[in-house]
Amino acid sequence: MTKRRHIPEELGVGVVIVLVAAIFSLMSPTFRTLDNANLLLLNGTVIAFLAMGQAFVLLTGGIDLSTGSNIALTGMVAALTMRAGLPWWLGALSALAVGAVVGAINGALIHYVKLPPFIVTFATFGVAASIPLILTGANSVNVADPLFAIIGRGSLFAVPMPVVLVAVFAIALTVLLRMTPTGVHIYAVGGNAETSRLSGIPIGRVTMLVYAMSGLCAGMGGLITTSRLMVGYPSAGSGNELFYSIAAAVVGGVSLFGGIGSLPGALLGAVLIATVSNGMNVVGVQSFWQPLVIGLIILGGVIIDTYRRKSSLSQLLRRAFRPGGAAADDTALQTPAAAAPPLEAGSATTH
Amino acid sequence: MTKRRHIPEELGVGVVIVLVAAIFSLMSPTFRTLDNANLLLLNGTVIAFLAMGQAFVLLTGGIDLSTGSNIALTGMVAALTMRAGLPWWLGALSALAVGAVVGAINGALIHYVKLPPFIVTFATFGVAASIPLILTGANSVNVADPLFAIIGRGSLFAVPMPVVLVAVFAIALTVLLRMTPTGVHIYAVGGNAETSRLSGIPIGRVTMLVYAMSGLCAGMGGLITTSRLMVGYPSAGSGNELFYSIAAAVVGGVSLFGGIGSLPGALLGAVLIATVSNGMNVVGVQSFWQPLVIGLIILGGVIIDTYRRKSSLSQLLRRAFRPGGAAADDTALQTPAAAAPPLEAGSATTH
Amino acid sequence: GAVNTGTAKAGSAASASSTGGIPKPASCSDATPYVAVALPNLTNPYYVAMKKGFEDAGQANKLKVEVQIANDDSANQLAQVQGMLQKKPCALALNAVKSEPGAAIVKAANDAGVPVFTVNVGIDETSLKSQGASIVQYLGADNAAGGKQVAEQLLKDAGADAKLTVGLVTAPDETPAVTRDKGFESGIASDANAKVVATVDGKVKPDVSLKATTEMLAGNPDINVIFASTGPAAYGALQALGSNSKVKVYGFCAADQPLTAQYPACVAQEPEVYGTKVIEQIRGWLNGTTPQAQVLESLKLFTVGQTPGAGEVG
Amino acid sequence: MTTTSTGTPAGLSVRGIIKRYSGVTVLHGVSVDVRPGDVVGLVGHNGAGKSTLLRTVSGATTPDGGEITVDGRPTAIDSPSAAIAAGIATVYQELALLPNLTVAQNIYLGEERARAGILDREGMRAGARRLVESFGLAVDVDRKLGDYPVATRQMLEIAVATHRDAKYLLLDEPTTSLEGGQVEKLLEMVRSLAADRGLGILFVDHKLDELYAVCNRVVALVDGRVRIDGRVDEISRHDVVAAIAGDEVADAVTGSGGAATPAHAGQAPTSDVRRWLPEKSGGRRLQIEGLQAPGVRNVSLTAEPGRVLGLYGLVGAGRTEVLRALVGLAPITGGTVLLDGEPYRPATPAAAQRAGVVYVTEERKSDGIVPGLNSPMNVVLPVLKRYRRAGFLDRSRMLTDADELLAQLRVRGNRNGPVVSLSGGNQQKVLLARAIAQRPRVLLLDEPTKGVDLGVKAEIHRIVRSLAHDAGLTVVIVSSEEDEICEVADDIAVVAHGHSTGELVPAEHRTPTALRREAWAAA
Ligand SMILES: Nc1ncnc2c1ncn2[C@@H]1O[C@H](COP(=O)(O)OP(=O)(O)OP(=O)(O)O)[C@@H](O)[C@H]1O
Ligand SMILES: Nc1ncnc2c1ncn2[C@@H]1O[C@H](COP(=O)(O)OP(=O)(O)OP(=O)(O)O)[C@@H](O)[C@H]1O
Ligand SMILES: [Mg+2]
Ligand SMILES: [Mg+2]
Repeated sequence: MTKRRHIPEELGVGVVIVLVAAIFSLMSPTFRTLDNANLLLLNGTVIAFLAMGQAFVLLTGGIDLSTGSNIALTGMVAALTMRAGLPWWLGALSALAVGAVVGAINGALIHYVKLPPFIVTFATFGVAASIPLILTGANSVNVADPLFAIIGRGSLFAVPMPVVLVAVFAIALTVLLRMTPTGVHIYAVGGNAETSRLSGIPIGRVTMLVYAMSGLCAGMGGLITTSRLMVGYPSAGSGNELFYSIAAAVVGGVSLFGGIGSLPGALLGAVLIATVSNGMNVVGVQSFWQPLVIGLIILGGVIIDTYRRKSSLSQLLRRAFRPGGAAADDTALQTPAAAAPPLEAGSATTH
Repeated sequence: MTKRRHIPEELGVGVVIVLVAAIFSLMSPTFRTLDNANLLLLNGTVIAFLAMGQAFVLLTGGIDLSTGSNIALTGMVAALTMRAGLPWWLGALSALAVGAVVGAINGALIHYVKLPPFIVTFATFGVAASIPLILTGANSVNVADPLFAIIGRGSLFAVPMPVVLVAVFAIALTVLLRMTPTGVHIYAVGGNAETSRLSGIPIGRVTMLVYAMSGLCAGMGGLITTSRLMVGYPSAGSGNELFYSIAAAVVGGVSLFGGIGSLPGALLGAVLIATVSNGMNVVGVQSFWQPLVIGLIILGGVIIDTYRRKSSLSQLLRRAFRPGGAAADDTALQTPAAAAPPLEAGSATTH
Repeated sequence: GAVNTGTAKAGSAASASSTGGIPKPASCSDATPYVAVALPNLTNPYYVAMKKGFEDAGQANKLKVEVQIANDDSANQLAQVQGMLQKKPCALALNAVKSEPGAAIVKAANDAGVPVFTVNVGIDETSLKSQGASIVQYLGADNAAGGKQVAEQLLKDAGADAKLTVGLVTAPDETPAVTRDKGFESGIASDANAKVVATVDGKVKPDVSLKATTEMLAGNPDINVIFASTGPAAYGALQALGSNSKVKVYGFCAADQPLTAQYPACVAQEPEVYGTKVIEQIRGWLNGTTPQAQVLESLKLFTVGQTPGAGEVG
Repeated sequence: MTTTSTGTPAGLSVRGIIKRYSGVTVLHGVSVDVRPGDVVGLVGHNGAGKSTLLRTVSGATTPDGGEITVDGRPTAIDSPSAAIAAGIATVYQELALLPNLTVAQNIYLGEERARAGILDREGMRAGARRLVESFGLAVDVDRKLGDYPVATRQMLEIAVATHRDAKYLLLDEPTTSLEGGQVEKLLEMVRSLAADRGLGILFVDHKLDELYAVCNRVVALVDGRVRIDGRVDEISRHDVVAAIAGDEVADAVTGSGGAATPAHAGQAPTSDVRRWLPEKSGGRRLQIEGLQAPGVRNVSLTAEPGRVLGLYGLVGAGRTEVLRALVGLAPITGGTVLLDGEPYRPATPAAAQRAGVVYVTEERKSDGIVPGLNSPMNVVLPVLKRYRRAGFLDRSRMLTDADELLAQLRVRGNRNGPVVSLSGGNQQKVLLARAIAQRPRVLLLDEPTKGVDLGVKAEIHRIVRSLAHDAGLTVVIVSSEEDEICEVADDIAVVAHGHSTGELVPAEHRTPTALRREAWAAA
């Protein structure tokens, strides 16, 4: 046990990513080019941002459904601000501010009015989807300031700017989560909100913070989408973004019940999803097959990861060859709820 | 306490429905016609079926994301079966069987392979969405047997057949949930899976059952959709159905954390959503505003309901006028997770 | 009896009188008759323009136009139309979400005795027949011709036997998009050196198209032409190309996008005009003319240097 | 008497606290004073309102009336942080640390040390290590709290509370599930905190021996009212017990003095749970040879029908693990178990249940109660089949039966509300009722009287003995209270470090001190 702890829990998803990437590489030589790696990451950045935000919320035991339509809202805010003649960085800042405010409103309603997160964020999802439509009559708004392109199309040492931004945010937020009291409080609230309250943790502030953070991340998603297309349009983020972001976090080991998981895990989950999407388009998988393939790969990935967590490889093999051994009868014992990943999953998150 | 228990918990949503309906009636004379009432219920039936299935799953602490695309799959199965020359009732039965099997697979993966429900049903969501596309090359399939229309277009004593079907299912499933050992087991598994196991409850079977039930309900949704349109088409159920079904259950007091809620509650939640959708269309709310309006009405409804549960009206008023009174300090104390509705919710479920 | 199987042909609505086989609801004689309009979505600028056409023409033609948006869901569209039928419209203008499921919507309107004018998305003939439903008119772009038109322009630009390696950014589950693809493919069939090597789903959304295009190009570096079968796809595909990319984008026009060397030609529909024309057809019918069963609008070709104007989109 | 500079008496003064839950008054104006250096014992029957009183003082819940004065200043305690800020630290009855965090993180929860916003992890780890060492706990502060057994968590919780810079300490049944040595260490710690550091301590406990050993005042709470409040040297134990449980129990518990005497206490309510058992019940002989399971290395035991086997051992000895393996909750990895001579190796609790082996868990919260269900439903959960008629539940019969059983175990509070709203001791009784309702032949009890009040505890002991002696069941009881083991068990075996030879403790060693020596020797 003590020895196992030094292997980071995120490794499992990492292995799955390598596996999937290897298969795609075999199928297509272009897949394994550096350019494609950059592209893969670039196309994964929006999901990655959302997944980071979602991870914060999930860690406290909540959920944020508003994150997809917040992309449209914030992107539109940026485009409108610039159309009003303000410089690009002010446009970007106001988008981020709006994103964070939407999140903070979510958090406030959830904590102070004691409503289920699902309902609150479902409502803000609707509101955030409507506002851009109402403001522009469903029209797109061209970005006026060409410098705004730096966010989505720029690059730093040949690395696409959105990827750089994800990295910067990932580091900052991981530090926040692992090295500050607030980070501990987030895990504590997700572990047991009542206990946290009794320990004097300001759970209201923590709740507001995580949702605001998720809103901020959605704002980054909105900026990247808008900057890559150089147009703010009201249906941005209305596709699979929301689901994929939650799935990425869960694939990366974040429990939907709170208290367990890590940011690098969620990020790796996002990379897995990006790899699969990219790989399928690069290899040329028929679009009808894509939902099926992505579903199965994610399922397979989680199965591999689950077994890796539960047992060492040798145990796995032994089990596989033991006659009539029920798959996982005894390993399940320690799981508090059938749905939560095994307890140990959390161990990497807290030090 | 003892007296309060005789007021069913579902009343709150009922009151909200009446309120919303009253407002729409004032705004539009067509809204208050009997024909429109029938139409409202008719258009709410698919969400109602999904919400019932979802309620089963949520009660055990799970979630079923596959329910929307299962509509497309089952509807397509029905259409294809009939195209193959089989009579309409065989088409219907095979659709239901496929729906239930998809659910059972979900349940089996969740219980026996110990995967998070979110991931498993996300994967089957993809698979169930792909299969109809692949089978038909994204084409729609006309229903060959005209008698099939009875499911979606028929009526019984002037009540639309789908509404009758919802009523029949609602009664049967409520009986199952309240009056049989299985029903108690479902609540127990959601309340505390470990304890349930210790008490000898076959949690594997319970898990399979609830997902199969959700699949069956999705099958009913698929049949109604297909029969109303008389065509099986691969994008059926890909709209708001999934979200609305979960929202309906949650609005109706079903906790996302399991163990708390009731079927009539989920049904009323579905009726609320149907009322709002229908009302907005009949009154002619601009489509841009619709997500916003539905979000706010649901939010408002849940706020009213939450306060009704927490305190009598007089307490509510007192609290409103008490200077600087923090909304609800200790009422939240006993709730295991911040998101769950207050405790008393449990009492309605157990008698 | 108690059970109605829902299969019976509904008796024509009592209030409807008929002129030339087309039912005419009583509400048509109102001062400003109510016309119900059902559109699939507003995420595509195409329908935003069409909606404007309907609404403005409604004012001009003294018709009370109400537009409802189905959010790309056929079942939802049926529900919306049934809701509007409650208000006894004089006519229904329908741009169905999907071709076959649209037949049930037509059927619902038929049963209520309301005439149906379809626009842009045709209703599948077999579906109509099997449900015993009928429409008054179809008005819309000639999608197949549009695709072919682009192909011809492409061959004109590149030469009749140029080596063309084409990638499609399309929406395989949208009938009009598939029709355009077929038109395009038949157009380039004359060039033996042209072939389609990849097809990706842009979901009629610019961001999805952007991603899908980048990945298609990564997988097929030899692609030199992209055919984008919808406006949003064209926009996303264009953004996916670097400024020094050799790839050229042809297709259906992205809104407000000037045509350049990299984006040499596109064809545009005029959805706003379609909306206006449908209303005018209805007004004409009310005034006594018999509507044609099919009105096919040709597409407008744009080439380098031009910019599609307001309301001219793919 | 100590006074503050303003002349008002220093101390925590609770005046006229009223608390209602959905219209039912739980506390009817309770007043208690805790002065610095005082240890005030708070006793009362299950559901008397002790925990509720503590929760109002700790800010966990807001009272409906009354006021709290801290060192002469009226203090509004409207949240836990307000109480912490006022210098009040609390150990709650239900375990309240977070299993998903490390021990060190738990210790500093809510008052993390940080430098420039960044956690001082090394500092906290060192502090945490010092703290656990001072309590003599062999705990790795970097491991998840969830990895440690209940008793360790209980000790940690106390450690955490004392470590906070508090002036007042509220302890709600801190000694449950601690073994004798640890109890003594804790009591010593309490004494020293009061005497040396001048803390005022409010100490809830059902065990009068412990209270009288450490308190200088005792307050008895009965049905939400203070019945007795005075100095320990002025109030006899008999008075306290009589106030709480009635004179008969008082005579039985305190009359004869020697704990080893199997006093047939609590004659008054002649509850007879035997009628719940099948006609010809009878137990089964349980022979365990070299048992191996997670946390169990080599345990051999024999439990006979008609007898109560007590398992004694130090905390973490692996007793819980033995029981969990026997009931199919943990895999048996080695050794043999015979049930009436037949090999027995349950794969699931359901299989164990079919074999008549039933287990009462030590951890109420995690695998004991189903919080949202009401008490009768919690009881009948494993036996629903019995109430099935044509596929449907005969609810009325089921609920009457369950309610009757609960009444016999004297469960107080609203039985029709969710079981979590019952007091801790009453929840424990619900679990016991569930076990009895299953008509066991072998009954495995893990700390069955944890948090149960002294009146009912005697009653439970009587029931357990009667189940074995009169109904012939095989009963295995794990308890960390030497008194309890000595009183209720016919035979006693010791488990240490996952080992047990199955040798019975000789009769002359059946006293608390001798037992403890025995366990230490084995360890
Ligand atoms: N959240 C709640 N809702 C309703 N009733 C409650 C709630 N919490 C406590 N009660 C009731 O208040 C009464 C007092 O409970 P409390 O927990 O204070 O008792 P206690 O003296 O600590 O008992 P024990 O010795 O068993 O711990 C009980 O009848 C209990 O059922
Ligand atoms: N699932 C497990 N796998 C391996 N070891 C475990 C497991 N659960 C507990 N242990 C270890 O087994 C030992 C026995 O713990 P436990 O506290 O349950 O014993 P106990 O004698 O019942 O003590 P208590 O007085 O708390 O009842 C401890 O060292 C604990 O860390
Ligand atoms: Mg208590
Ligand atoms: Mg133990």
